[in-house]
Amino acid sequence: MARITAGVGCSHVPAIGVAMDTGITDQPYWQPVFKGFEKSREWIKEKNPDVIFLVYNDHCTVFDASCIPTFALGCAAEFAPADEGWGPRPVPVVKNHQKMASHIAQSLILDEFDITIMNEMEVDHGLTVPLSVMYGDKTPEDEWPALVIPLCVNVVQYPAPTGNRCYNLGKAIRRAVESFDEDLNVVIFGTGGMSHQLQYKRAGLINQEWDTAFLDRLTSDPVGLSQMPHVEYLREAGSEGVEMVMWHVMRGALDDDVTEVHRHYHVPASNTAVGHIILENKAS
Amino acid sequence: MARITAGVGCSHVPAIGVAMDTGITDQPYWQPVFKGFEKSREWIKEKNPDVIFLVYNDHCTVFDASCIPTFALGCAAEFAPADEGWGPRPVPVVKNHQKMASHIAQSLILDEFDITIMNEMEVDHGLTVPLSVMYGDKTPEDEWPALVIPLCVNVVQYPAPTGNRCYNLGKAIRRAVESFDEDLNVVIFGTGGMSHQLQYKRAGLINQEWDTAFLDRLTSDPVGLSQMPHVEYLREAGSEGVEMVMWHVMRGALDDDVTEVHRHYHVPASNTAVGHIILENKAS
Amino acid sequence: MAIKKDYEDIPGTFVFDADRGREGYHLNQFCISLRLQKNRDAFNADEEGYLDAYPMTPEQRDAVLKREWNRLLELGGNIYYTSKLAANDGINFQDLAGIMTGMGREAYRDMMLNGGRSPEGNRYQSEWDEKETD
Amino acid sequence: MAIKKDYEDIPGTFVFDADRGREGYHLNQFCISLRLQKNRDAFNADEEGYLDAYPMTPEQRDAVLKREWNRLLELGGNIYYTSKLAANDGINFQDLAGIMTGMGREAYRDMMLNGGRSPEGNRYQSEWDEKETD
Ligand SMILES: [Fe+3]
Ligand SMILES: [Fe+3]
Repeated sequence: MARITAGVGCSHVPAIGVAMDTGITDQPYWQPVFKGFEKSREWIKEKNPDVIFLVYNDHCTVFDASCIPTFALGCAAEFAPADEGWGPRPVPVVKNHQKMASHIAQSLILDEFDITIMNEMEVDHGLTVPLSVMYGDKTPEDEWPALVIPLCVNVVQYPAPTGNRCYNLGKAIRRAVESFDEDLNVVIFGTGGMSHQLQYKRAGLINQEWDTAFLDRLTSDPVGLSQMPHVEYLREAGSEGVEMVMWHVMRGALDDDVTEVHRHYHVPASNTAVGHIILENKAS
Repeated sequence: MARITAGVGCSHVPAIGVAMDTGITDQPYWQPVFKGFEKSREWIKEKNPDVIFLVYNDHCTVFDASCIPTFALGCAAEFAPADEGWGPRPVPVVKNHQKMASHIAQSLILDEFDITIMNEMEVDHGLTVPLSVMYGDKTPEDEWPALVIPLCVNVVQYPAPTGNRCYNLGKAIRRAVESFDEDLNVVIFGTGGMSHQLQYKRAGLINQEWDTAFLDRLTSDPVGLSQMPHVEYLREAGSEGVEMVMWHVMRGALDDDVTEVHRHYHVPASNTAVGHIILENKAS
Repeated sequence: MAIKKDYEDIPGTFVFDADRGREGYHLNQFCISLRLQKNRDAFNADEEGYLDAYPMTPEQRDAVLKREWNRLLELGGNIYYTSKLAANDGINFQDLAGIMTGMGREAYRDMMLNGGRSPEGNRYQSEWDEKETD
Repeated sequence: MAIKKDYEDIPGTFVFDADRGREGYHLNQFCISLRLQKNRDAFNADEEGYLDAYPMTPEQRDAVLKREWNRLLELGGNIYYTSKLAANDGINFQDLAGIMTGMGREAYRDMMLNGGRSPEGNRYQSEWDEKETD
């Protein structure tokens, strides 16, 4: 039986990818950002997941405004890094566990989540940056050490799915994973955030107090946290801070009781507060 | 306030469209098919809905296998008839109530239905044939008498959404319609079916007894009917009979108590049993 | 797989699930491309050349070229896709069913006019197996 | 509309809802087309000609040609789309924010290095209105 053993929350700031791709991670600006991922890289090497279920959002790269799925599950054999306007990131193609992905799709739909199945898809920084920060530098000739099942969530066109829906989707993903017969160690990633606003006159908003409370409540009060209305994200964490709803998918897929094994928080990376957490199921 | 006043269940057999488009509806083969819609045409002229919320499925025409949404809501300004392999049907372009459509999309997502928003979309016979049978012959120069909000449901790639999910979606659509401020008379269509199998060695399966019970239970036992598992549709009503799940969306959007004001059932149209029902809310 | 395929004992029927969808992906994408006139023209002018753009298996390609309609379904095709190839050849859904059932166009049409294929004896594979050994 | 826009009193912010999405549709579709090199090349060779393919309003078109980044948002653009136009011009997200806030590149970067824009006084439009009348 496959099982989800841990969850990773992680910002996916594109500038972090650019810093890695251009080799400037030891500059004073970037050094503290990457310092906080040193322990994470050891942890994931140790944990060595077979499959990463990666919840992210596309940033109007692969999905244009003609078709906007709320939840799009990647069922293709592989996912190439997309050109986001300055050429594709020089990282490996992402390989899927295709059979498990379509098992999860079937299970989720029968479990009354109205998934869109993607049999062809490229992926943007929302998916590749978390892999880069966790696994370190990889060239297009390398392979990512884990297979990746991508779940792309709409958080650009209002409304994103509610936190409650995301949390319950996490629970349904867990049921789907646990009903897959292969013996696989699965880690789930929730990505995006933390507080940031990229647009207009309020750009640059950072709310460290709010971010810290969010990270705390992932362990102490995940259900309560998932009830937060959209307007609070928008007002308190910036218009792009609503990406944080994706972390509830990750949290919902874990046990009620988890152990926080690592946390990292730093301001700034570009316009953004970088946040990162690793949660393990107590039984694992 | 907008309100849903009635529901129409209706087969959408492509051959019915071809018969109308080629002017052979008075041939002995087709005459009984169209005879049963005479009362329906009077009814809809009388009812004169402002908006039709039309639940249908695409038949691998507009959606290919690369992207398969479970529920895709049409939010574009208009929807052109698609070329399905023999040229587009010579019928009017379908016009949307775009503002109401996007209101419904927002409402459904906040109500935890994971809709895919379509801002560009063509439509196949699944949508245009029910309009043709209800409104009669129309040329591309005419206009459909009502605006149409299309909801496209995946019933081709297994699994379709459950009957229960469809029924509850109907209830959520009703809530969305009733929270739209404009004073509009809305009729909801559920299309597809009845029993039919288009494929392989069991093609031609027709189950009149099952179809009749389905039509009966729409009035007498809609909730029980919505609990039917997929395998019963597939086994009893043919592999393409699973389209009938879309009728539950229509039924869920109506009052618990409805009056059956018209029914029509005929075998065959091409490979298919033609079924049709009109249900009115008692209060309307 | 832990999701039981409770539909596999229906005779003469393929349920187009994820496993079939994966197997038939490029075949089906080829078929749907024929919904546009410019693609139908290109395919009809040079079938082999047109098919080169779709990385299907040799068996699938062969079944396309030979118009083996049942074989296309056995190899992961879905009827809504393969019917686009049939439409290109001027074959409608009813005549395609006449071919796939092995009954032929007239006999199939007559069956439909007489109420269609009864569900009696056509619900379970075991019912078909019995018939064959009769 | 009966869905209350409870987010409209956030200052200096556009929430990209259905109304904005409708208004900005062709503008945003133009912007996303620039994610591909061949489209960037075509646009850079002939901006006016390239824009003719996108039926946006004259105001939107003008704002594109003049690179009026805030105006693009006011006219229904979304930052993830307009950032594709900025990327084409060699402007990254941070420098774009420096322009949109009116602070300029250096002052904006310094604000971020000092912990970013505080939520204090930046949660409600009324707080900004007060500041202006001070
Ligand atoms: Fe993001
Ligand atoms: Fe159909």
